[in-house]
Amino acid sequence: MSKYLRWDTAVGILLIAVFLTGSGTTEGFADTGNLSSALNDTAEIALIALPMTLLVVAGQVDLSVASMLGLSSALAGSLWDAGWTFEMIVPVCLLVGVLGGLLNGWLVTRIGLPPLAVTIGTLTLYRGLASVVLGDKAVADFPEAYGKWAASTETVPGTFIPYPIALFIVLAVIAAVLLHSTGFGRSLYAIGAQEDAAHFAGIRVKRIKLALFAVSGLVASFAGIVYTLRYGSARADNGLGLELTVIASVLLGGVDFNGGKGTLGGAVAGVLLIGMLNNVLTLNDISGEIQVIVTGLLLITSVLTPRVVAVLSERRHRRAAAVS
Amino acid sequence: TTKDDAKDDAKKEAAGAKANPDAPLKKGLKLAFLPKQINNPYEQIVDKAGIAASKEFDATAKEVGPSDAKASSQVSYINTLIQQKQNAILIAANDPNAVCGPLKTAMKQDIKVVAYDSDTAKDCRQLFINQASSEEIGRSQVQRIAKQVDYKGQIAILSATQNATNQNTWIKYMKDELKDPKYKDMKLVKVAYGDDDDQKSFQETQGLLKAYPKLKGIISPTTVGVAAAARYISSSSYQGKVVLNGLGTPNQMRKFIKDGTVEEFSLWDPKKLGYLGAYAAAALASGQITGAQGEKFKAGELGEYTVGKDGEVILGPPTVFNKKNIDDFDF
Amino acid sequence: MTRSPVLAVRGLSKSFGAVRALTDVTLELHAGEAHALAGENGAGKSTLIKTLAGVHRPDAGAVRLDGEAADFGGPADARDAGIAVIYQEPTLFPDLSIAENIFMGRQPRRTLRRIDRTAVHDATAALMRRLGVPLDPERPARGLSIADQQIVEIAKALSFDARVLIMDEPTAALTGSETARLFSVVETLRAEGAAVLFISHRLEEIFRLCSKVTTLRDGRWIATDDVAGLTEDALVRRMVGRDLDELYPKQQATLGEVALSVRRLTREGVFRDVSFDVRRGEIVALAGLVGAGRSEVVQAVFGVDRADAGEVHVGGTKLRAASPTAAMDAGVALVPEDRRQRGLVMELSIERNIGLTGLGSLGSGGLIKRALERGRASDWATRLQLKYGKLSDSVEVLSGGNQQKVVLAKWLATEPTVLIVDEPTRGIDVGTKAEVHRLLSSLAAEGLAVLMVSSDLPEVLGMADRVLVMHEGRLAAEIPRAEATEESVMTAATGRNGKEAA
Amino acid sequence: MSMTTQDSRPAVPQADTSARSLVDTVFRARELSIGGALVLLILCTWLANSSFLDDQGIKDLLLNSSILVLLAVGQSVVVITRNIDLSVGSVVGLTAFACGDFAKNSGHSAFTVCLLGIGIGVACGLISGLLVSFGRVPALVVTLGMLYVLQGFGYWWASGDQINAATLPDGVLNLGSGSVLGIPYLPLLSAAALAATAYYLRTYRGGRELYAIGSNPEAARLAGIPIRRRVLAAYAFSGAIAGFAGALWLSRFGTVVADAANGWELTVVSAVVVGGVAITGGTGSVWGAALGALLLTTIGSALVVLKVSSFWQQAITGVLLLAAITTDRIVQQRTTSALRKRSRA
Ligand SMILES: Nc1ncnc2c1ncn2[C@@H]1O[C@H](COP(=O)(O)OP(=O)(O)OP(=O)(O)O)[C@@H](O)[C@H]1O
Ligand SMILES: Nc1ncnc2c1ncn2[C@@H]1O[C@H](COP(=O)(O)OP(=O)(O)OP(=O)(O)O)[C@@H](O)[C@H]1O
Ligand SMILES: [Mg+2]
Ligand SMILES: [Mg+2]
Repeated sequence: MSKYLRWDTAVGILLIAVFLTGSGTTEGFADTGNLSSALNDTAEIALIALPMTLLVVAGQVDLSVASMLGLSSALAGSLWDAGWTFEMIVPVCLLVGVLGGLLNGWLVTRIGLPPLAVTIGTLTLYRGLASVVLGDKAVADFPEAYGKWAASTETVPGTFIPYPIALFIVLAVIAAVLLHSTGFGRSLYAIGAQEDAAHFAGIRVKRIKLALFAVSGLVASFAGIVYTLRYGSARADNGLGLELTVIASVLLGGVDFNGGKGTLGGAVAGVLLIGMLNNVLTLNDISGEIQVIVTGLLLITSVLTPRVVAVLSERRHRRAAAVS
Repeated sequence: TTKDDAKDDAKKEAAGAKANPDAPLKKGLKLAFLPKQINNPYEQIVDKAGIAASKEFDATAKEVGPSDAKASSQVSYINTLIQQKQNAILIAANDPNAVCGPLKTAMKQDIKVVAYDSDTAKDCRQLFINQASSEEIGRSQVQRIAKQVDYKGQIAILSATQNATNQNTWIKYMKDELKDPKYKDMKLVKVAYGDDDDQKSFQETQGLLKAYPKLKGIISPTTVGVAAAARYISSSSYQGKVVLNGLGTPNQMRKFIKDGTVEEFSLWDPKKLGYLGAYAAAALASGQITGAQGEKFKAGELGEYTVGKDGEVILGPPTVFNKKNIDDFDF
Repeated sequence: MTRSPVLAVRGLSKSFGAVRALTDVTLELHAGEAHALAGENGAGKSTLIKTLAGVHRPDAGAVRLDGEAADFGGPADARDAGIAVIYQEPTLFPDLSIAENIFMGRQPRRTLRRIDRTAVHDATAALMRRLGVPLDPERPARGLSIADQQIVEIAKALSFDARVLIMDEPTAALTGSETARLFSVVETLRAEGAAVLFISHRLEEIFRLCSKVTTLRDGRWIATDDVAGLTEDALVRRMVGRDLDELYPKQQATLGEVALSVRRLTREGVFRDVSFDVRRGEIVALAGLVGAGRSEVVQAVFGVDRADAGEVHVGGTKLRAASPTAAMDAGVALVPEDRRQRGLVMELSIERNIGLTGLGSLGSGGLIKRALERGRASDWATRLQLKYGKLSDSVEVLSGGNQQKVVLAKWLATEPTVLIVDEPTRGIDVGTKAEVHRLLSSLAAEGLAVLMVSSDLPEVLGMADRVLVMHEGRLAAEIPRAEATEESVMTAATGRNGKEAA
Repeated sequence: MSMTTQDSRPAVPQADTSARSLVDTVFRARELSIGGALVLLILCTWLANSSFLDDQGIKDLLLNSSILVLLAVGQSVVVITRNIDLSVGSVVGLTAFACGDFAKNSGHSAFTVCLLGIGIGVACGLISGLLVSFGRVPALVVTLGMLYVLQGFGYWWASGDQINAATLPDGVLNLGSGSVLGIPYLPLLSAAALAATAYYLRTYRGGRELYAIGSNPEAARLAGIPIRRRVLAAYAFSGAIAGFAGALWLSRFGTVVADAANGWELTVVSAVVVGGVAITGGTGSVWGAALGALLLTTIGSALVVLKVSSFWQQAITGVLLLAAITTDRIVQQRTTSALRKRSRA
C-alpha cells in the first residue's frame, strides 16, 4: 500500500465507491436536494477539520472545538437577545474564538502542558461558559436573511453546493496549499515528527503552535455561527460531543495522530466519507446505532489496512531476498 | 439586522386546504417516528405502541433516529425522511427550533408533521400531541407536593437538561403556581439539572440535600431524575424525611413506592400517547383534519379527540400512582 | 586454533527493502579475544551487530553459538544466551532511574517474585564504582548527557557477566580518561574469558584494545587480520579501498574581524561568565571533559537555550536572546550534538531535512519549489559524499555517519558566517572525517568563523587555531595553537591550572 | 550478608545524595500537590457547610468517586505504556446493560454478575489490545473505533430497553448500597483494586516493564521486554476494570440503559492526567490517578453543596481542572530547575 496506494487515496476511492453505490442502489440519494442537505450536514465538522488537520500534523490536538462552537453559538444568541446587530455579533464571536484558541496555545507553549490535557480542560471550561452566557434559554428568532446563507436549500447558483460548503471548499484549498506547498506546511510536519529538531532548525515552534490553536479557535467559533444560523437555534449545548467526530474523520483520512504524517485531501475525504455513508445508511433505514458501528469499524480499518499491507509486502520482500 | 427588525420577517402562512371530517383513513400510509434518541426507553414505548396502532389502519410505520439526543442529528434524519417521501413524520424534538427548517420543507412537500412528547416551534408542525396540558402538569406538581409537605418549607426541582423545552414550560407554571398566597410558607430554593443522566441526577440530589439541610420536598418532572432521586433517598439517611414527587414510570418506581421512599408520582400512559400520535398523523395525512383549532378526529379505541389551541391535542390527565394502584401497571 | 568460536556467522546476508546492508559476511568470535569491526559509515557494522543480537533476522546465513545454530527470535533470546550489546545509539528509559535502566527485565527478586530494590540499587552502585563515575543509581536517566548515557549503557552490558560483549562505538562520546577506564574494565572481562566485539572509528583504539580486526566494505567481508601485523594505513586501505590523504588538513587562513563575540554568558547551574571571540577565518575549539558545559554554551549562543545573563554579538550587532531564528538571520549555524533528537527529523526524507533550514529561500511568495528543494539537497549530498538510495528516503534508514553528514549539509546549505559544530565527527569514519576536516578548514579559509566543540583531542589539536578549555561550567584556559598540547589542554580541562587561569 | 550491602552504600558521592532526595520530592510532589488541592477543597467546602463532611457526606463522596477511581486505575495502566483506551465509557455501558440483562428476574449472586462483567470487559480489552499490540496501529484511533463499535453494539442490543432496580436480585443491589463497618462496599473494592495495582506496578517486573515500554518503546524492544504481551495485558486489565465498573454501576444505580457512562472516556482521561500520569507514557502512578479522580468528583459535589449556580458549575470545574494541571506542571518545573542548580552548586 505504501508504494502503490496511500491510505488517503484509498479513502478517496472509497468515497467515490460509496457515492456510486449510493446512486445506483438508493432511491433519492443522487437527488441534488439530498446531496445539498447531506453535504450541509457536515459543514461544521468539515470546517473544523481543516485546522484540526494542521494541528494533528503538527502533533497537537484541540478537543475544545465543539465547546467553542457552543460558546460562540450561545454568545451569538445572548447578544442577539440583547438587541445587538448581527454585524456586531459576528466579530465579537470570532474574537472570543481567537482568545479561546490563544488560551489553549498559551497553556501548551508557555506552561508546556500536553495539548490533550489542556484542551480536555478547556472543553469543560468553554462549555461551562456557554451555559453561563445563555443559561437555559434558547434563542431562535434569527433573521431569515442570514439563515438562508447557511441553509441547504440555498445553493451557489447553478450547483447543488450550499454556501457553507462553498466556503469550506475555498478554505480547504487554502489549507491544502498552506500545508503542502509552503514553508509553513513543512514546518508543521517537522514539528509533528520531531519538535526538538524543528526548534534546533530555527523554526519558531511555539509561535506556530500558538497560531494554530488561535486559528482552530477562530474556525470553531465561526462554525458556531454557521451552526446557529443553519439550525436557527442558539443553545449552550450546541455541537455537544462533536470533537470526537471531527477527530475521527481526520484520523479516518489517514492523518497520523502522533504527528508528522497525513494529507489535507485525506482528511477532507474522511469527513465526506462519514457524511455520505451515514446519509446512504439513513436513506436505507439503517438506524443510528448501526451507523455508529460502521464508523467505528471504518476507523479501525483505516489504520489496520496499511499495516496489513505493509506486513504482507515485507513478507514478500523477504521471500524474494532469500531466493535471490 | 437586529432582533426587532427580524420580527417582521415572520411570514403569515395562508390557511391550508380545507379539512374533510368524513374522509376515510387512507390505506398504505407511510408514517415515521423520530424519537429524541433511538435508545430512549420512554420514547421506545411510545413509538412501539404507535407502530402497532398503525397496523389497525393498514399503514406502515417505522422508527428511525439518531443514537445521540442532539438536534443536529435529528435534522439529517428529517432530510432523509423527506427524500423517502413519507406521508407523516412524528417527532419528539430535541430542540424546538433547530428542526424547524427541514420540517417546514417537509410540510411544503405535503408531508404531515406531528410533534409528540417534546414540542417544536408552533409553525413547524401541524399538531402537537401533548401527554397532558403543560399548565396542568406544572400546577398539579406543586399542588401535590404542597399537600405532602403541609404547605410549609423549602422545596427544590430536579429537572433534565437546562434546555429541555417541556421541562422548562412545566417549571414556568410551577413557579407561577407558587405565587399563590396559599404557598407563602413554601419556598423554591433551587432548580437543579440532572441532564437526564442517571449518575448526574443522583449526584445532584445528594448535593441538593447537602446544600439545603432544611429541604422538605423535591419535584422531579422527569422519569430519569425521579428514579435517580428516589434511589439516592432510599439508600440514605434522608429516607422518610424528604418528600419526593414527580413524573416517573411505574416499573422504575415500584421499588420505592413499596419501601415508602415515595408516596406517589404521576405519569400518563406512554402507550396511549403513541397510539394517539399514530391516529392523529393518519387523520392529518388523510385530510380529516388540518390542525386547525376545533377539528375533531377518532383515535381508534381511545375515542374522539379535539384539536385545541395552537394545534395541541391533549391525551388526558396523568395517572397518579401510589401503593394502591401501582401493581396494576406494567410499563 | 582448535577451540570452536563462541559466536560465529557464516554467509550472512541482510537487506532492508532494496538496500543490501550485508552480503555473505563471515565472522568468528573466540573466548578471551577482543575483536574489532572496522569499516566506513554505512559499511554494515551496526547491522551485523544487530543481527548477532537478535534484533534483525538474517535473510541468509545463520548465527552459531558454541557451534550450534542459534535462532534468536528477539533481543531477549540473545541476551539469555549471554550476549550483551551496547548499541550505537543509547537506548535508555528516560523516566526510569539509572538502576532500573540497567536491570530492566532482569531485576533480582525476593520472595513472591517481588523486585529486590535494595539489591538493584547496590548492584548499580557497585557498577558505577567499577566504572569510576559518580552517578547516583536512583537518578532518572532523563537529562543525562550523551556521555553519561553511554556510561549507563556500558554498565548495563557489564552487569550481564556476559560471555560475549558487543560494543558499537561506545567511546564515540567519551573523553580519554573515561575511555581508558572502559578499556581497563573490558580488558579484565576479556582476561576472564569473555569474547569482545568492538567497533570504533578511532583507529588508535582498535590498536590499543584488540587483537584481531575484521573489515567490512559496502556490506561485504573484506578481511580478517591480526592487529599485530597491521599498520593504520593498511587498515584504512582495507576500509576505504584506497590510500587516504592527510588526516588533519589544516589550511592556514588569514584572520579577519571578530565575527562572533560572546560576553559574560551565564546559565544558572550550568555555566557562568563565559566570554570569548571568534574571528573570521578562525577555527576555535571548545574542549573540556564530558559534562563541562560546552554543548550548553553553544546552544545558548545559538539561542535554543535561554541564557540567564550575558550577550552574544554577531558581526558587531547584538543578537536577540533566545531566538534561533535571529541567530540564523545573523548567519549563525549550529550542528547539534544529538543528531537523532535535535539534528534531524528522523521520519522526514533527506531532502526535506536539508531543506528545513531554508524554508524561506526555497521558492517565492511563501510557496516552495520542489526543484529548488531537491537541488539544494542533491548539491550537498554530492559535496559531502553522502551514501543514500533516494533523496526521498527517510533519514532513518541511513547509517549513523551518513546521518551526521545530512545534519552538516542542512547547516552548510544556509551559507553561514559563523558555523558552530558540536562534536562534528562523532561516529564518522576516517575517510569522511578527513573530508569533514578538509571542509571545515576550507570554509574557514573562505572567511567563515568556526566554533568547534569536540571531545576528540587529536581533532582539537589538529584543527584549532585556538583552544578554549572549559572546566565545570567556566572557561578555564585559552590556549593558542602553538602552545596547545595534549598536556596543556588536559591540565586545564581537569581544573589543575585553576589558579593560573583566574 | 546485609552487612556487606550496607557497606557498599556510602560510596555514592555526596552531591548526588542531596540531588537524590530532591528527585524523590519531585516524584512525590506530583501526588502531593493534587492531594493538597483535594484537602484544601474539602476543607473550604466543609467550612462553608459543615454537613459536607458528616457521615452521609463522607459516604456520598466515597460512593460517587469509587467508579471513576476504578476506571482511572485501569486507564493509567494503559496510559503508562504510552497508549490510551478511549473505549472505557462504552465498555462500562455495555457491561452494565449485559449484567443487568443477565441478572434481571434471576437469582444470580453479585459475585457471578461481577465475574460476567469482568469477562465481557476482558473480551473488549483483548480486542483493543490485540489490535494495538499485534496490529501495531495507533491506540487512539483503534480505541476511538472501539468506542463507536461497542457503543453501537450496546445500543443495538438494548434497543431502548431498560434495566430496572425492581427486577434485579437483592444481592446485586446490596453490593451497591450495602456497607461494612459503615464503609460502603464500592469504595472498598476500588481501594483494594487500587492498592493491588499500585503494588504490582511498583514491585513486579511486569509492572516496571510497563513503565519501560511507555518511556522508550524502542529501548524496551532492545531490552528484550515482551512488549506485545505486556501491552495486551494492560488493555485486558483496563477492560477487566471497566467491565467490573460496569457491574458495580449496575449494582449502584439499579436503573441502567445502554448509554451508562457514555462520554466518560474524556472524564477518565482527565482524571488520569490531573493525577500526574503523563499522556506520553512512562511516568505517574495509579495513586495519583486515583487522587485525580477523587478531585474531579469532589469538585462536582462541592460546587453543588456550595450552592454555586448550576450554570456556573461546569465553567468552574473547567477552571479548577486547568489550575490543577498548570500548578502541577509549574511545581514540577521549579523542582527540576532547582535540581539542576543544586547539582552544579
Ligand atoms: N532499518 C533500516 N532500514 C533500511 N536500511 C537500513 C536500516 N538500517 C540500516 N540500513 C542501511 O544499511 C546500511 C548499513 O548500515 P549500518 O548502520 O549497519 O552501517 P554502519 O557500518 O554501522 O555505519 P556507521 O559507522 O555510520 O554507524 C546503510 O546503507 C543503511 O542505510
Ligand atoms: N536536558 C538536560 N537536563 C538536565 N541536565 C542536563 C541536560 N543536558 C545536559 N545536562 C547536564 O548539564 C551538564 C553540561 O552538559 P553538556 O552537554 O553541555 O556538556 P558538554 O561539555 O557538552 O559534554 P558532552 O561532551 O557530554 O557534550 C552535564 O552535567 C549534563 O548532565
Ligand atoms: Mg553504525
Ligand atoms: Mg556536548
